[in-house]
Parts: sequence; structure tokens; C-alpha cells
Amino acid sequence: MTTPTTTQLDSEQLLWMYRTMVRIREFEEAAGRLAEQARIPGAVHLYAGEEAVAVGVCSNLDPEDTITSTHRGHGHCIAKGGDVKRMFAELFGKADGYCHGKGGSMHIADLEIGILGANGIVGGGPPIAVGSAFAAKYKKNGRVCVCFTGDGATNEGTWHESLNLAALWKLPVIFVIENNHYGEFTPQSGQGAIPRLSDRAASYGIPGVTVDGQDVVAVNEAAREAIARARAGDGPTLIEADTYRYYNHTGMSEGDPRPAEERAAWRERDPITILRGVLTEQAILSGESAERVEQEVRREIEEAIKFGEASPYPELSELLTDVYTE
Amino acid sequence: MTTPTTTQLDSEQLLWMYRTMVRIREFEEAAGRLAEQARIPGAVHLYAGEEAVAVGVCSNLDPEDTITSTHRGHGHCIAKGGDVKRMFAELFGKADGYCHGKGGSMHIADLEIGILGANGIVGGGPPIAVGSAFAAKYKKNGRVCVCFTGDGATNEGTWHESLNLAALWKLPVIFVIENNHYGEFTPQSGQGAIPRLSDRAASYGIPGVTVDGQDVVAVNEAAREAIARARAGDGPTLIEADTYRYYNHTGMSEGDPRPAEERAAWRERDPITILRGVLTEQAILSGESAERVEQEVRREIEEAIKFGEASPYPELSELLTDVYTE
Amino acid sequence: MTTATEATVTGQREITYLQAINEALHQEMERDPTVFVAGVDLAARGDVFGTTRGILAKFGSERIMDTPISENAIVGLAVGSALQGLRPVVSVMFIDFIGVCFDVILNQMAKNKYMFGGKARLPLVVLANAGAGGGMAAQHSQSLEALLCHIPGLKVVMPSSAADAKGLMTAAIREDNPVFFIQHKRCSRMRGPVPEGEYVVPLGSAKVVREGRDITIVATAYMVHEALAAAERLAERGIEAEIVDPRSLQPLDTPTILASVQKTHRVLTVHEAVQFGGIGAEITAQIAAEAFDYLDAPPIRLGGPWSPVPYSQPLEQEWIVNANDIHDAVVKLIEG
Amino acid sequence: MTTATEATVTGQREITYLQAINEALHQEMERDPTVFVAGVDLAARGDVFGTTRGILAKFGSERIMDTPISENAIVGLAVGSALQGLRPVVSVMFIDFIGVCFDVILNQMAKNKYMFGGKARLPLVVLANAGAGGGMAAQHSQSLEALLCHIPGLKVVMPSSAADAKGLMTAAIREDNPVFFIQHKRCSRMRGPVPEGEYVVPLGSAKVVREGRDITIVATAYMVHEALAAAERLAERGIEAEIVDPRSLQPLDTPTILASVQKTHRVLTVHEAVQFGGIGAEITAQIAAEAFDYLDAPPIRLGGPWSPVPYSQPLEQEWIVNANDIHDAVVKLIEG
Ligand SMILES: Cc1ncc(C[n+]2csc(CCOP(=O)(O)OP(=O)(O)O)c2C)c(N)n1
Ligand SMILES: Cc1ncc(C[n+]2csc(CCOP(=O)(O)OP(=O)(O)O)c2C)c(N)n1
Ligand SMILES: [Mg+2]
Ligand SMILES: [Mg+2]
Repeated sequence: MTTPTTTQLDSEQLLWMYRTMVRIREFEEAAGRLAEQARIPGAVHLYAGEEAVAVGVCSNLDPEDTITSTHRGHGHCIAKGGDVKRMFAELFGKADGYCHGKGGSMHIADLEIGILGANGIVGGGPPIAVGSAFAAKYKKNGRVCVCFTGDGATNEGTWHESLNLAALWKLPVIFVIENNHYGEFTPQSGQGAIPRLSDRAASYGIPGVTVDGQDVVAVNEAAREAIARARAGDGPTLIEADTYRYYNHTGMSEGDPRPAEERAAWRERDPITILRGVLTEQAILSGESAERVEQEVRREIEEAIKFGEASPYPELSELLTDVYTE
Repeated sequence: MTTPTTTQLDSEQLLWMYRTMVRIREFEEAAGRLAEQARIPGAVHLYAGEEAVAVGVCSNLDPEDTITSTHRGHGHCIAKGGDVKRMFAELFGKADGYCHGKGGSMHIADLEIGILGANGIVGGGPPIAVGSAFAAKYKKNGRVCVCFTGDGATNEGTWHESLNLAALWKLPVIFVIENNHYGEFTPQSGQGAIPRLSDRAASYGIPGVTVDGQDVVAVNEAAREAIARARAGDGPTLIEADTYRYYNHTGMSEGDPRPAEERAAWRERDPITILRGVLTEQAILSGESAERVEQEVRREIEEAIKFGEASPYPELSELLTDVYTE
Repeated sequence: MTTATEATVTGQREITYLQAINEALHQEMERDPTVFVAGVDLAARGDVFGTTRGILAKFGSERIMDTPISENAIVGLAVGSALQGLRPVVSVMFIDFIGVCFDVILNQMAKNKYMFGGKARLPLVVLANAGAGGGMAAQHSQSLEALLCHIPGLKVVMPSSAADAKGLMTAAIREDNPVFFIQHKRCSRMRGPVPEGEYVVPLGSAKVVREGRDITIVATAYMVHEALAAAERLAERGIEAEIVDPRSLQPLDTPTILASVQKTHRVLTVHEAVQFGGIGAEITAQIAAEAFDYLDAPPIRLGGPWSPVPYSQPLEQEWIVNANDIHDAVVKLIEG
Repeated sequence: MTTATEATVTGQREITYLQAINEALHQEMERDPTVFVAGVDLAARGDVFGTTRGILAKFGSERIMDTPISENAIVGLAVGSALQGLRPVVSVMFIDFIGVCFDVILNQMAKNKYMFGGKARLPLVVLANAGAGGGMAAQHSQSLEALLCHIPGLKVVMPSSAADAKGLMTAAIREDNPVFFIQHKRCSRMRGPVPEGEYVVPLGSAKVVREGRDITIVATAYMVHEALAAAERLAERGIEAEIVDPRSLQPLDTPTILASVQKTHRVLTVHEAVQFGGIGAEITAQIAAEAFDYLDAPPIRLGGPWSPVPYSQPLEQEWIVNANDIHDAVVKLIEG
């Protein structure tokens, strides 16, 4: 494990990263509780534990850059600048939600800030990412697209086709594998025969790197390089970020088959704690201000939940709108 | 280019290879002519030029071993022991055809000798090959399955999913890429960013080799090793055979966009001529006997065409049979 | 063990629809060593829906396998191994996911036998979970049976009761052709009497779930229960609805449906799937063509409206056809 | 340039259906720089069917691209770039190949807008070639429009004439929603008058191709021509058939169809696709529900029989519905 460095990142950026990771964590734990209390329906896939990946990557993106996300998409949305109020409203299925309540957890999108949607289909995002990156190339606007997927998704055919086409056309897209070592309840060893998924980059003639996904600075650096490459017209990069989800595949406390020691070991390498350590060491953040950030975020999340819960349901007359653009 | 060796192959096997390659060539050129004369309908994708691949691989297989084939499937069928009479009858759409005329060129199958069907869908074969290899493992009968595809097919998602699952479960399947450097009219350089498709084996943790696909002995050896590995329970191998098709994507003489010099250079390395050279040098085949083989095969093909053409069409009452097993 | 028939259902111990499926799987795996099971989280987890619980412990990891998330490979596994004499049961989890492996279904599984001139046998079962109602949104709530029913070579069943779930699963596994076994989310925990021993409901046999003289309601999967609820209320009004559950949509038991319509002279078809192009269209068209002279009123349909399934609970409830809709449609048809 | 209307078609110079599509592509690419084209062999080859000939030479390799054989990536390219404001036209070649990329169609393209609460716009066109008749066998001869028509969020057109091919292609490219443009193999070389300038046939507008008083024949794609041939022979017998070509199957112009049936009191729907679950079932069901009182005879259907498309020429000819079948079905219905 490399020691986190903070090269090229100023305090403001680092503090933004810290706050954003805390925001994701608080959002997820609150969402998990709401789901357990059956105050929100459907399935929530929590990103807690993996915050450094979304934040490390998205800290390099502008609002006009795009991302495609997954079923485990809240973290990507928040890291890309999503509004937690509208996210909670969406989880509650309310009119002020990002999708007017029509999409829910697995479909949150905000096209205005480049979030092309969470996706309930494993491997659903990569083909769309290819299209978005193509549009950037076509319009020569210097934009990139980041395609987040899980490790399990790399065994879907769509993933392979997307990397191949993107590599061939040198599209400005970065494929980020959040390797949390499980697809649902099956460990990575039951999903494929190789340990390092970044090795798959060789099939497409593109660079592949594995990065410590608990270290937001390391993720930021790997992504920065990949994004620069993409913006320069040199095509895609495959980044595998080693990480872990703290909760079960869906929800929080349903029986989790993963070994207790494994879970504990990863908790030892909590991405927020790691960043806090660095920031404290570098005197960017005092223990007190860290606490304040956490309190502020907690309040923000509480308010967002209130906002979401108080928002009205969509009118029944909206059932059949939005199927087509008129 | 390595000099062909004949290690481990006795004269009988070599002569079988020679005759089988000639049989494929004659079959294909005859089929191409019949198609041009509109005596057979639909599309024929000719294997001429690629004979060493099917023959080199299938020379290692028993009738109980299986293969999955492609739209360019006649060569595989003949190499696996298919009956040219029933093949021509099928091309004519006749009742004595392999599929009673219901399948045609792209669907010829002979389950009794392990031919699980040509396939009109690029990438259609690999998932089926996985299933067939799984059955061998399940039944512990020592059988293997060979999955032939083109180079273009390796960009279909099904190919990726199939290699991954086969590698993970160490299934007895050999994936053979017939790299003829084109998918329809688009060169390999327009299909993906890497020159050596065998490099894709690394994505699945299996061995990948590239072999001279014009040298039937080299193909035989690479396949022999892979098949032994598979039979021993050590899982799949990816073999890329470099080769070339002599005619256009479909049919014979429709405008072929490939450079004339390229075509001429590959004709210089004709797989039949290469094997004849070796056999002559080793005094296994005299010029005279080579000629005799060719004459015999030509007669065989002529008779097969007569047989096929003379065979009756299926009864109209058969239109709705064979949809289900009753 | 002898196989029970439909007459023996009443009076049996009650288990859930899911338990019934599970029991059929256990019994068929016991009976036939060529039956195996594979799919995402089917083995160690026993399926996220619980369909395959206990199978790993009982039959071991050679007979039930977890797979990567690679539906083309999973369904291809079924096709290739069926061609080689096994009887695979594989899962695509949600029926919504047939999209990621649709070629294997449409162009391989369904057509191999015909294209090969009849020589292939494809005894295989694909499990798929369907239906809305749990806030799972547009990609996890569909009822896509109509897509499968339009493909010659496939068979499609959609049980509504625990007994039918067991009987159709047994029949599907014994069938020599590809069968899609569609389980409905909202039926999963419903209980009903189910024979303990082997039990077969033949594919292609509809069931008259309730007798009545005034109108035939052809309802599928969970809609059978909504139709039953509607029928109770209609009875209070003096309208006696006959409810026919096709159970098997491909092949479809048209004679049973026609016989009912010829008796009642009116018909409503109901399914949860989107109405446009749903199986109700086919059933209605068959009735209109073949029982035209018996019809005293236009044959009508109810099905999902023309949109993806919404997430928001009130919208989702509005989207799904329910007993009220059925009741009102029948009243309007009969009383004008 | 002003856009021509339907009235201006007759008297125009004649070109083929394929040339008409090609002309629309050229004109729309000229008109709108956000329109681009991609697919297997579309650029250098101009498409194996010839649809895109001349486009590379005229617009260059930034506007038309050959792709690897990766339909998920090709159709994903359309979805993702449409979301970002482009107007892609992509090809899956044969409609049979929708299977390999069906999730992108079913769960992404069709649902993004709704799932996102309306914020997405997906102006994209997917070209697909359909139909039997050339000995291309089971995996290259299907008519799969019914699968697409059951999916809310998609639009589907299926022109039968050169003018409609141009007009619908223009409309499809200008449309802000995903449109499947299904060209029929056997229509490709048919010639007809086509306006030279921009020409739009609105999506969702059926066309009365022949007027008649005795029966309405609703026919799609190549079946329009078979129906016309049948109508000639029926006329000799004194039966005047009215032929309605829906042209656009999703949305479907039900009013035009109903108006015709209300006039003729009889209806036959005809399509090449397999009859069970085909679009004819939906059309028939709508007619049966909404024009029941106008019907003097059962509404009947013709469609492909329940099997994959066979290769052998006599079998394939037997499989495809033709003018004789139409003629005989009408005579039987009217004369008993
Ligand atoms: C095509 C498809 N197959 C299966 C599923 C069910 N499913 C949802 S999440 C998931 C696991 C995904 O694993 P991974 O990609 O590693 O992401 P993670 O959940 O670990 O973040 C599965 C199998 C799905 N949603 N889509
Ligand atoms: C899914 C699918 N996409 C496209 C096609 C059309 N097609 C038929 S053959 C072919 C080229 C295949 O190239 P390759 O795999 O290299 O095989 P080759 O023809 O060179 O032997 C294509 C694109 C198809 N049959 N199936
Ligand atoms: Mg994972
Ligand atoms: Mg090739």
C-alpha cells in the first residue's frame, strides 16, 4: 500500500473531497435506515465504504463531463454534484425527486450536470458511456465520460463490446471498475478466473491500472491521468479501484454471507478515516472542524430527508407523461 | 514462419488431412458456383483458403467430441466428418439434407457426429459451446468441445461471457479464432485496437496462442495440446489461427474490396499446397497420388451435387413439424 | 412414487408458491440425475427469491452452480448442455433481464430444433421473476411474457397458485422443449394446498378457477387473484363471472377459453403486462375470430397502460390493473 | 426547401425504395449536422443492403462510421449520443439481430426518458431489415416488429412503398424519440414516385392504399403488395377490398383503421410475422372492442404459421402469406 500523497490537490479540493465522502456515507446510512423502516420502497444498494472511488474520480470532472452509473449509484450522483434533497425526494417517490418519483434509487439521473443515470441492469451503463463519449468527440468539446461499473459487471458482454469500440475509436471515456470483490452474494473468485480486472485492458490495447480504492487521493491521481489522456484524444483507460461495501448487497442488515474478519479488515481501512488522517497530519483539517463537517452534513441529510418526505407525490395524471418527447 | 513438422502424425493421418482439405476446397468452389448460378438460394460463406484450420483442429477430435460452427461453416462440418452428399442436399433445400432442407448453409448440423450447428448469428456459437463442454464435464465422459469463430466475432459480448465462464469452471472447450483479418468488408484494424487476438486469453486466465493457420500441421499441434489440456481437466485454451478467405464475404465474385496484392500474397501460402509440399518431401505422397486424390474428391463432389439436386424437396406437410419435440 | 393429478389438490397441506417450486425442483432432481441448476446466486444463496433454497446442501455443487453475471453464458449453458442430453434449469432472475441474453433465446434455443431438421432435443427450463408492485421500478417490474409467446419453439408458463407452480415446474422439467417458467413476485408468498408427492400440471391446460354464467374473465398470474376479488364483488351485484387461468400461455389452451366464452357470451382478458401487444390481444383476436357468433358484447381487455412501470408508490399502484378496474370494466360492459 | 406533402407524390420521378431511404438520409444529413450514421459496413461499403451508399463520399468519415460487430456498443452509441444532443442513425442490419442488443433497446433506449422523469431526449433511428423470401433461413428472415411494438417508449415504422420509405425516414430522423425503421427485403427494389425535395410522412398516420366497400384489409410492409394483388382478383369476383397500410405500427393510427372497418363491416389483418402474438392480434382486438357493432363477420387474421422460417424454397414459399391466401380468406369470409 502506498502512502497517500496530496500532490496537485489544494486544501479546498481536499476539503471538498472530505465533505463529499462524509455526505455519501451519511446519505447511505440514512437511506439504509429508511429502507429498513420501509419508509422507502424497492431496493437500495448502499455505497458506504466505497466513497473514495466516486469522489476521487469525480473530483476531476466538470459539470459538463458525464458519468454513467450503476444500481449502486447514490455515491456517483453525490460526487458528481447531485442534490441530496432531490435524491431523497426521489427515494420517497416524490414529485420533487430527480425523476419526479418515476425512477427511484436505481434510475436517478441529472442530465444537467452530466449524470446519465443509475442503471438497474448490470452492464447497462457501458454502451451508453460509449455514446456519450462519442458525442464529445463528435462535437469536439473536450468533454469526457466516466463509466462506473462493479467488478461483476465486467463479465457482461456489453462491457467488453463497449471497451472495444471505445478503444478502437479512441473515445474520451474512462472505465472505472469498483472492485468490491462481490457481485451480489458471490465472491469475485466465483465470477472469473483472474484476480486483477485491470489486466483486461490488454484485450483492447488501452492502459489498465489498479488503484487503492480506499485512498481518495490515489484514486484522484489515477483518474486525473486517465482523464487527461482522454481529453487529449488518446482514448480510454481502464481503472480498477479495490474497495469494499460495508453493508449487504441490498439494504443494511439482511444476512451478510461475507466473512466477519474480512469485513472488519476493510473497516480498518475506512476511506473517510484515511483521508481524515492525511488532512489532520497536514493540518488542513483539525479534529474540531472534521466534527463540524460531519455535523453540518448530518443536518443537511436530515433536512434533505424532511424535504423529500414532505414533497408531494406526483399527480396520478403524470402516469402517462414522459414516455415520449412531444 | 516455422517449417511445418509432422511429429506425432502418421502418414494415414496426414493423408486424411490432405484429402479433407481438398474436399473442403472442392466443396466450396462448387458451392460458390452453384450459388452464382442461382441453383442454390440464400447466402453461402465460403471457407476456401482456411481449410488448414478446421482440418488441423478436427484431426484431433473423435466423433463424440463436439464443435460449434459459424456462418462460414462448411469446412468445419467436412473436417468433423460431415457427409458432403447430405450437405449439398441441404444447400439445395432438399429432404435428404442434414436439416431436411429446413436449415440451409448457415444451419447445417449433425448431432450424431458432434456438429452442434453452423450459426447465422455472429457470436452465436460460444454460449452453446460452453453448454456442450459443461455437459462433458457433468457426465465425466472425457469429451471436449471446439468453438470456432471468426475474428470479428470476438467483439461480440457473447464471446467474452463464454470465455469467462469456461475459464472459471475449467470447462473442456477450445476457442478457435479463425482470424481471416476481415469481418464482412471491414478489416481487422476497423474492428479492434489490438493485432493479436490471442492476447485476449489473459482476460480469462487461460493460455492463448497464435498459430499459422495455413499450416495444417502447426494447427494440429496447437490444437492437440489444447485438447489434451481440456481433457485433463485444465480448462480452455484460446487459439488464434492466422488465415485468409479466398473469396468474398459471401459468394465468389461480387466486388471484393480487399487489396489485390494482399489476396495474391495469401494465395502464395495456400494451405493445400503447403501440405502437399511437406508430403512430397517426406515421400508420403507422390505427385501422381496427389492428382488421384484430387480427382477422386472432384468425383465425390460431383456425385454429391447430383445426389443433392436429385433429392426431393421436403413435403409441404413438413412445414410445421420439428418446431417441438413431441 | 405415482404422480398426483389435479383432482388430488384440495385437502393437501398448504405451502407457499415459492416452496412449491422449490419442492418440485427437489423432487425432479432426485428423480432424474440429468437435471441440474445454474444461475446468479442460486447455489450458496438459494436464489435471491428463495426458489432454490436447500438444493446445494442436498445435491452438492455438481448439481447446482452459482455463475458469473453473464446471462448469455448462463442461457447458452442451458442450450448447449440440453443439446447434449442434460436437463438444465437456469435462471435469468428478473424477466426484465431477458434483454441481455435475448439472442440465445430467440435465435438459438427457440430455433435450433427446427433449423437442424428436428434432430435436436432441448429439454430446458428458464426461471424468470415477473411483475410490479414492490417499488422496483421500470427495469425490475415488467411482465414480458408476450415477447416470448411470439417465438415459435418456446413454451411459456405463468402459474398463479402454489399447486400450479409445483405442477407446472414438474411438467416443465420433464418437457423435452424449452420452457420459460415465469413466477410472479406477488404470488410468491401466497399459500395453497399442494400435493406432497410428484405432481404434474400438463403444459397447455387452462383451468377454470371460478365458474360463472355472465362473463368469462381470462386472467393470468397475479391477475387471477385480482379477478377473484372482483368476482366476489360482482356476485353481490348478481353478476357471476367465470374465471379462466390459462396457466400456460404457449401453448395456449384455446378450447377451454372458447368453451367458457360460448357459455357466458362475454369476455374480458386481464394481464399485468402492457395492454398493447400483450397476450390479451392474441386471446381476444382468437375469440373474436372463433366465437364471434357467441359474443353478446365486444370482447374487452385490461392490461398495463402505455408506459414503463413507475417507481413512486401511488403511480405504481395506479399503473397495475386491479380488482376495481376489473369490476368496473365488467359492470360497464354488462350494465352499460 | 419546403417539405412536400403526401398529395405531391403522384407524378414524381420514380426511384426504388432503397434509393428513397438513401435520399432521405442524404437530405437530412445535409440539413442537420447533428445527424450521423454508424453500423457494420455502413460507411465504406454503403451497407450490405445499399442503404447508405454515397454517404461516406459526401459527408466523410466523421459523419458515417463502420463499427466492429458489437451491436450493444452500436445501439448504445445511439442512446448515449442522443442523450447528449446528437441524432444518430444506427443499423442492426437484420432485424433478427435485435436479440444480441435487446437490453439496450428494451431497458435503456425505451425507458430512459420515463425513468429519468422526462428529462432525456432520445432522437435516434435504428435501421433494421426484415422479411423472408430469399432463402436466408430462420435467423435472417424474421419480421419481429411485434416485439418492439409492445415496448412503451419506442416508435416503429414499416414502409411498403418508396415514397413512404423516404417520408418515414425523414420523419424518423426528425423525431425526438427512438424510432425503429424496418425496411422489408422484398420492397427494397420496388420503384415508385417519390418527391425529390424533403418529404415527410408523419409517424402514426396510416394510409388507405386502395378504396373498397366490402372488406378492410389491414396489411403491413410487403403484404400491402400481396393484398393489392389479391384485391385485383377479388374485384373480378365483385368484391371490393379496401386496403389500409398502417405504415407506422407504434403509434398505430387506430382511427383510420376503425373508420375503414365502420365503412366495410369486415376486416382481415395480414402480416408476414408469425400470426400468434403479431401486430394483427392487437389491431384485431382493438377493432373487436371498438367497432364490434359494425362488424358483420368475425374479424380474421393472416400471419406466418407457427414455425421458424424454413430455408427450402417450397417450404419458405408455403410459409409466407401471399395473395392467394388473402384472396381465399376473403372469399371464405364473405361467401362462406
Ligand atoms: C443484467 C443483470 N443481471 C443481474 C442483475 C442482478 N444484480 C443486481 S446487482 C448485481 C451484482 C452486481 O455486481 P457488481 O457489478 O460487482 O456490483 P456491486 O453490486 O458489487 O457494486 C446483480 C447480479 C441485474 N441487475 N442485471
Ligand atoms: C449478430 C450478428 N451481427 C452481424 C451479422 C452479419 N455478419 C455475418 S458474417 C459477419 C462477419 C463476421 O466476421 P468474422 O467473425 O471475422 O467471420 P468471417 O466471416 O470473417 O469468417 C457479419 C458482420 C450477423 N450474422 N450476426
Ligand atoms: Mg461488486
Ligand atoms: Mg473474419
